[in-house]
Amino acid sequence: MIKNVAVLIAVIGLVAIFLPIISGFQERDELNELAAQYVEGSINELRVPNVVTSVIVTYRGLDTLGEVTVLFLATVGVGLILKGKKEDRIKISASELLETTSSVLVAMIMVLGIYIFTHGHLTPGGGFQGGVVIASGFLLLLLSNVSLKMNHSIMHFVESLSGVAYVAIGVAGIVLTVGFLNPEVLPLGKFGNLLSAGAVPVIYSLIGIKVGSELTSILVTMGGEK
Amino acid sequence: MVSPIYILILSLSVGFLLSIFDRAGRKFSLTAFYSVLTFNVALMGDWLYRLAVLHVPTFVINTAGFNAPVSINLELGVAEALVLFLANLTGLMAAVYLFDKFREGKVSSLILYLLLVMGVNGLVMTQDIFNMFVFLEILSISTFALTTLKKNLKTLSAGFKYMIAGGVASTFFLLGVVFVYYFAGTLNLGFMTADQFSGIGLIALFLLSVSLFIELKPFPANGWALDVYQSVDSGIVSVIAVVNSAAIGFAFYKIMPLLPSSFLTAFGMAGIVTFFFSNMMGLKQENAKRLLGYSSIGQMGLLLASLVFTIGIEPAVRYLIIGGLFLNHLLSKAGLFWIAGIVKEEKIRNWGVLRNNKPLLVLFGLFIFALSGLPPFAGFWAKWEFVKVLVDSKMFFVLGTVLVGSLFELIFLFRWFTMAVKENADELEPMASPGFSRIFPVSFFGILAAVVSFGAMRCFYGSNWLQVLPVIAVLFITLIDSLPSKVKGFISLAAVAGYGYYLYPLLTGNIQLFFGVIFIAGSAVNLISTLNRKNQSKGFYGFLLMMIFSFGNLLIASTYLEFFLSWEFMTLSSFLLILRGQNAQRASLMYMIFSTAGAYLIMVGFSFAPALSSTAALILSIQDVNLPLISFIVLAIGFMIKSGSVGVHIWLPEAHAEAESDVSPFISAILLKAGVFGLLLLGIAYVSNAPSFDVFYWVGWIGVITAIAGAFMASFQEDAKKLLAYSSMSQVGYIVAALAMITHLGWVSALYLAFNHMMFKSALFIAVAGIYYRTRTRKMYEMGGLISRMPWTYMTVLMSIIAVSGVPPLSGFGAKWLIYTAFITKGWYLQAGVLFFASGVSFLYLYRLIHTIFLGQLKYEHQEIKEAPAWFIIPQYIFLAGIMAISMFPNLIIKPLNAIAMHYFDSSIQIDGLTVMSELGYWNGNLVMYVTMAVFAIPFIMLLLLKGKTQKVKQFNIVYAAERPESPQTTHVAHNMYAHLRKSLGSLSLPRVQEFWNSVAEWSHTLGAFFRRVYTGNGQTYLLHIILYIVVMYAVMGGQ
Amino acid sequence: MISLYTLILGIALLLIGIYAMLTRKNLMKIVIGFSIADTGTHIIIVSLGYLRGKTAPVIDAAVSVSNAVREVVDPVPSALVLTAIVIGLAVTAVMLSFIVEMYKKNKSLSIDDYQELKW
Amino acid sequence: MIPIIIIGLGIIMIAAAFAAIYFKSLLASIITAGVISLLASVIYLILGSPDVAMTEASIGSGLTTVIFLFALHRVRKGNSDD
Amino acid sequence: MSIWLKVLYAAISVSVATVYGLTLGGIVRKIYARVHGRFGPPVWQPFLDIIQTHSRRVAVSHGNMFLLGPVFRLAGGLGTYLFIPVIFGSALFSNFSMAGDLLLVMYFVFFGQLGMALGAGQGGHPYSPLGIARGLAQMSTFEVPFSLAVISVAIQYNSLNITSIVAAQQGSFLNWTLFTNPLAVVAAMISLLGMNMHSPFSIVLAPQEIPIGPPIEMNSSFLGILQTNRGLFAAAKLVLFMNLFFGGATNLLEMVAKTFFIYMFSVFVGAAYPRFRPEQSFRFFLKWPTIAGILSIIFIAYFGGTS
Repeated sequence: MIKNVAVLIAVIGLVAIFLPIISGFQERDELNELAAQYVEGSINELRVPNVVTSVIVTYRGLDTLGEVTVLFLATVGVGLILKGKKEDRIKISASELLETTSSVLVAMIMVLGIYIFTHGHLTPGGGFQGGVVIASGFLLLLLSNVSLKMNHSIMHFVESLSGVAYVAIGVAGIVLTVGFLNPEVLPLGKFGNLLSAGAVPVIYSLIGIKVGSELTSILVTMGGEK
Repeated sequence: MVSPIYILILSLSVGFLLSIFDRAGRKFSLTAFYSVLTFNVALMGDWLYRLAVLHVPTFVINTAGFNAPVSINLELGVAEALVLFLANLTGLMAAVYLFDKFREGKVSSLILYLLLVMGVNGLVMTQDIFNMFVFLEILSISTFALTTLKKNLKTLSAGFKYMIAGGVASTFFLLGVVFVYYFAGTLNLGFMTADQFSGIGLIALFLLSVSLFIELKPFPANGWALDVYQSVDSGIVSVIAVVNSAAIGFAFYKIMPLLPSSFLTAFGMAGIVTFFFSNMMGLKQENAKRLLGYSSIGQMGLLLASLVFTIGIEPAVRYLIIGGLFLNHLLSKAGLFWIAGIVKEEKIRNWGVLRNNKPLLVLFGLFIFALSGLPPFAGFWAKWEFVKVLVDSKMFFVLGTVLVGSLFELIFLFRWFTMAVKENADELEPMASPGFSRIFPVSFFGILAAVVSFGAMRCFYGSNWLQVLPVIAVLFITLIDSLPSKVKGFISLAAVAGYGYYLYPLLTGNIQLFFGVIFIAGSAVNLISTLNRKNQSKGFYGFLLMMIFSFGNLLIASTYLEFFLSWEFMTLSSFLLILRGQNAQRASLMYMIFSTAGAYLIMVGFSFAPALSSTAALILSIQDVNLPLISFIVLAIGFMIKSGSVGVHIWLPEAHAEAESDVSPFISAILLKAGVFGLLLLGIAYVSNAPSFDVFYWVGWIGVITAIAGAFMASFQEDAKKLLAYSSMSQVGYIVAALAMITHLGWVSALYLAFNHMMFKSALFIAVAGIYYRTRTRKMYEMGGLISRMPWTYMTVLMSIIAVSGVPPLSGFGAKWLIYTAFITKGWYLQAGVLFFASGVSFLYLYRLIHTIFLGQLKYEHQEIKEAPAWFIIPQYIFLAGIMAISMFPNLIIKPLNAIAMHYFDSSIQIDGLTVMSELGYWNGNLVMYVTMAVFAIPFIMLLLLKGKTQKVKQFNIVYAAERPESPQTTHVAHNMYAHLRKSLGSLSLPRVQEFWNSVAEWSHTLGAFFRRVYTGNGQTYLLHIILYIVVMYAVMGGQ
Repeated sequence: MISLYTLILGIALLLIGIYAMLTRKNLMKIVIGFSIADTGTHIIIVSLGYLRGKTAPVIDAAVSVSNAVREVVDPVPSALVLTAIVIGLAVTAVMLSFIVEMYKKNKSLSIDDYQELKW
Repeated sequence: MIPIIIIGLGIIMIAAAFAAIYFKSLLASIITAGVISLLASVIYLILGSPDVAMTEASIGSGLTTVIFLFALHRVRKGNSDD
Repeated sequence: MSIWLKVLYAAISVSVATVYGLTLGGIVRKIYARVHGRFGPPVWQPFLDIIQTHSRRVAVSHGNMFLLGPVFRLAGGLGTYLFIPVIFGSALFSNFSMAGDLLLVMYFVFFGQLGMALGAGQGGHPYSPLGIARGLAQMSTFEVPFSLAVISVAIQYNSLNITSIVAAQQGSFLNWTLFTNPLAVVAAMISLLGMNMHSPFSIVLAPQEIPIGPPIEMNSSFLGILQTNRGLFAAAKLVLFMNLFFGGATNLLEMVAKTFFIYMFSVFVGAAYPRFRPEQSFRFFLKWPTIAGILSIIFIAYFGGTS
């Protein structure tokens, strides 16, 4: 009873905290100075049409590196917490149809994923979204129990190398240009092209690969390791 | 100059690659792992050196080739470098500590650990609040996962609670971040100013700051943290408690400039509240790691409060306070958690097993002392300056809370320490000897704590080597501790002599010289009795020298801080000496608690005092200081605690009685005089600048009541040392009362009595030590008739009790004569009446002492007992010689004392030849002596001439109502000797003070037990606390 | 004023999520509550980045290069939310793995069965 | 028009949120929570954040739900073991 | 004055006082006996007792301290007496009062008591320490009103010098402390009852046929010395009281007259009241006489008294 009252007070209190924000909220009309700088910079300096991508990969690249790290930590952490055992594995009595179609489907999904992250600087979407798509492909494999062995060490290898490559490009930024994670280590190219915007697509692709492998790792660990 | 960004780069690359390395073998992954951690430490050490010593400007790292605020930038200034150096160092050491786990466990734990440390580095350096969020999450997730390094139900459920709390806190932090962005248009701290936030913008700041604050575990929204501390592996906990907290605390520090003062005050108060309640709840805690958890949380609260309340003061002092508290917490808490991991016993009661491993026990003590804010550790300096800041800014409520909280902390820490030193551990499984990887970090931090403290002291205060002599003494004796105790004893004697020789020219004032004789010469003579020690007595001489040197240093201390430093050294060393006694656990703890309470008051008193202009010794320069009234009051109470005044005396009998028998003389005869010295110091200040309120009038009454109360309690003791202890209390009551008169005669009598007391009480305690050495008992009723077996000791006791009682012709009468004359001249008539009563009562206990031990019937088991060893007899007779000398020639002492007192007052006595004359009367000690000798000789000769043949009879040959007594036990009147007096005094004889303090203790424990009930163990309730906490903080801050 | 509505929606979801965390006894439900609260937070963030009548910050047919600054919504909150979503997933995954292990040890999903540590 | 869509979506989402909390069946709760995320991605699209919408749809409603289901499966399986 | 002359005078003074004190003791026993309806011993019985005890051939001793006990006791009596000026203005009876003042005398009283207690303690008889315990406790309590009275007197005459206290009371009998500071005298006189250990405060000695308090083991010469002291000490106390409260004496006759009446006071009280139990007597001293003492101090110190 006391607890219910306390919960009520807590929730009402939270409402009281947020109420002034709602009542004082004004929809903005204009970009603030910083955002405007981003938009201008993305188009003119980095030649990246997708401003969000340029913010993610370049301007706030350190965040993204951190974010990848968080996901990596989650992978490792889940692995540490769950002692994977074979019997825990999810078994779905996959029909033959599913097995065959899934192989085809997976290939298509993979292609889609790769497309998404390579075009991250041009269109909405990018490394994360592409990575998830790839992971969902693996998920399908996992569920359909096709005989395709998901070799864990390869997974780790891909995961590690893509991460290291990401960091390496960042370091190249220090060595070759002015700062860590500067995309100008590669030529900026022409605005709107696939191979443009310096290292942005490369980084986003690496992110895509890394996120994909990490998410797959999590799925595999949660679903039951081989 | 390697950019600190490489810490992130290297950690990440190696982190990503570790699992691949691991395939090649654990050796490789471990090498890489430790290399990176070492690299971090080295890099930060290098940067710290550059920034702090070479004064290179703050290093800014812009990422992505753009300047802030467009891109994220990292900054490395002195503060960052310091925090990160220490955090990385702790990280490395904790990793070393966890070496076995890392070698055997999964590689995942290595990765998590490495990235955790990286997260800390990033969190501290980043200037971007969203980036902060990311690093916070890196930190949190790796920590969550690492809590399961030791996987069982407890760690899992604790980890889950931690995640729930952390998850919600970071959600709020994220909200805060975007709201800040919404209002400020930037995420970079360097580009925000406080005036960008007003109205609802403050809510953004509120969310940002309160969520970080929640992560810092404020009371009561911190149950999750306690569970984690209690259950999770010690190595990881040390990281959580120290490294994580440091990083998050630093993040909070970075956003502090944005916060309006009402927020800051609320946070500071919340910190204080946390500190207070955590420590109060710690009182009731029995589980070692949870206890450390309470302490950690408390320390973080204090650190936060110090961050807030030191805003605007001189930066150097601010860094000293914050840095000192932080360093102290970091080193000692990490060390203690590691030790807790090595000991493995959960209940602090079982920590006696630590005695198997002496070095570890020493380190344990070291950390406990450091954490309690004792010198020379960093916390001491920080606390001193912090108190000063609080006083200067008139935050008395905060001050009081901090001090009471500190006292609580000290109580549970020292209880724990005394348990480790004393508690019986025979039935427990002996502790396994820990491996090198576990011992090394603990030792390293122990040494670091000591070295850094010393360094800090030198740098900041520019110290005189004499001030650290007490510590040097301990170290020196530790080096030669394997020698036999006699050799060490002689070395110590030589050291004291040398110290005295060195000190002598520094004692320019008569008053210093006088106390120098009491402190140094008295100690030297008392030291002789310790030469009787047969066993190796490890540590004993170190602590003893520490204590003696700190006595001496009190005399020459030229600043408040030096005085207080020596005072605390004295407290610590005497505590350790008392603790050596066989059953001294409780006694020493009580001593420490009261002493510390007194020390806090002294600290506060000095903090109120105006700055000193002179560089002379404090005791000489204090007369030019205009102390405020509050200083007088708190200092008086502080010093009276040390001198065992009534009401705060309950430590005294226990400490005297339970200390080793050759330590008790030091405590009674010399240590109590330190309190007197303090009061005298205060008195001198009073003479020249008396405050409006007559403090010393009340001090005088307290002294008088102490005298009578002590005398009564002494009369009812069965334990010889307790009797002497209460007698000391009573005698010091006289001294205090006499001092409090602030008159010439009063001071002469006080000093006279102090000197006299030093001699006769030393002699008595050493005599009792000799008796205890032979009989192995302190219970007086178990003795009797020892006069025939120990005549030399009897003689000492006889002479001493005559000197105590004030019966002419010995020196005691001089004291009585002076004191009553002084009282009557002063006009304190009723006080004088009470003192008369006290001196009457003192006959009761004196007679009891001598009768029950030496007279009456000899016990069977003592029939063959020998005289006490010469080492006990020699100092007794040295003191007796002193007593006889000043009895025969009182001018030997009256004249110098007259001169001392004349420095402050006009003389009120005349010395005409051998006669001392006061306004009221006169006294010729010399003539009295001769007359007494004569009147003694006459009956004696008469008796010898008149009496018939003397027939010595057997023990039981007495006139006993037709019966012949069978055993000495039934015939010796000793037990409860003054039953009738106790009966007639009724309620007056009840131990009310004891009861009062017991109930204080009980109440604080009960309150602690009550408040800790908020920690129900239910993760959901903890979450509710967090939400309610946020709501309440909002209400508090909104209300202001 | 659509962003006001979504802001309110976000706050409502946040509160519902927290309410669930405070009242549901089932560990899984608590995590579900957390994830709802997370979603709410993300909606709040995106709402704050919305500019009246503006479009996505992607230069394509709908947005001219020269006038982009006046035509797009704030890209920063979007970028932040992207990060936040991934982090949210990571936290959820770790929480769930805790639950799995806790269940293994104690065979209960009720949070009331996990309070052996207290005081 | 757009405000009405948003209000409609909002009402559905809030209802779904309550449903997710109060459903007896964990499976239903998890699925409902996934639906909330899916609807949220629609909102993101409306608010001009297609990147976020994609991410929310794939991660929030997709992967998260799958992970929940995996965890639920493990717990269920453990349950049937007794 | 040469020191030897001084010693000679002192010896005379002591002899007179001893004889006087013993005689008083004899008178008291006579009075008690008469009050009880007996004939009682002759007045010179104390002298006989002393001779008798000293003439014992064997002295049973329990040790050196036992032997010294009576010595201490008598030394205490002697010392106390010797530091009191007996007759105002008389060189013969001024004793060694130049060595110290009233405080010295008060503390010298303890000398003998302590020594006696020690000697008796070594006797090994349980009754001795029992008696001593009672005696010391009683002493500590009756000292309270007495010391208050002394303080009051010291304030009144602004001196602790007995001679000057006596000097201040000269002139008229109205100058006596008895009249100028009656409360102090009341307090002191009640203490005197305890000091003399007469009934009702006689539990210390617990006299039956023979005393069975502290001196129980004392025999032969030891007892003889004690008995000698009893006379001397009684005289010393009476002289002190006379000096402090009853204007002192300017000649021997006055001294004898005054001290006799002071003594008779305690004797008659003792004869009239039954014996107190120890705790009763302790409580008694700490009640009324103490209050009287405190009042006298307040009266003198804060209201100036009448002098």
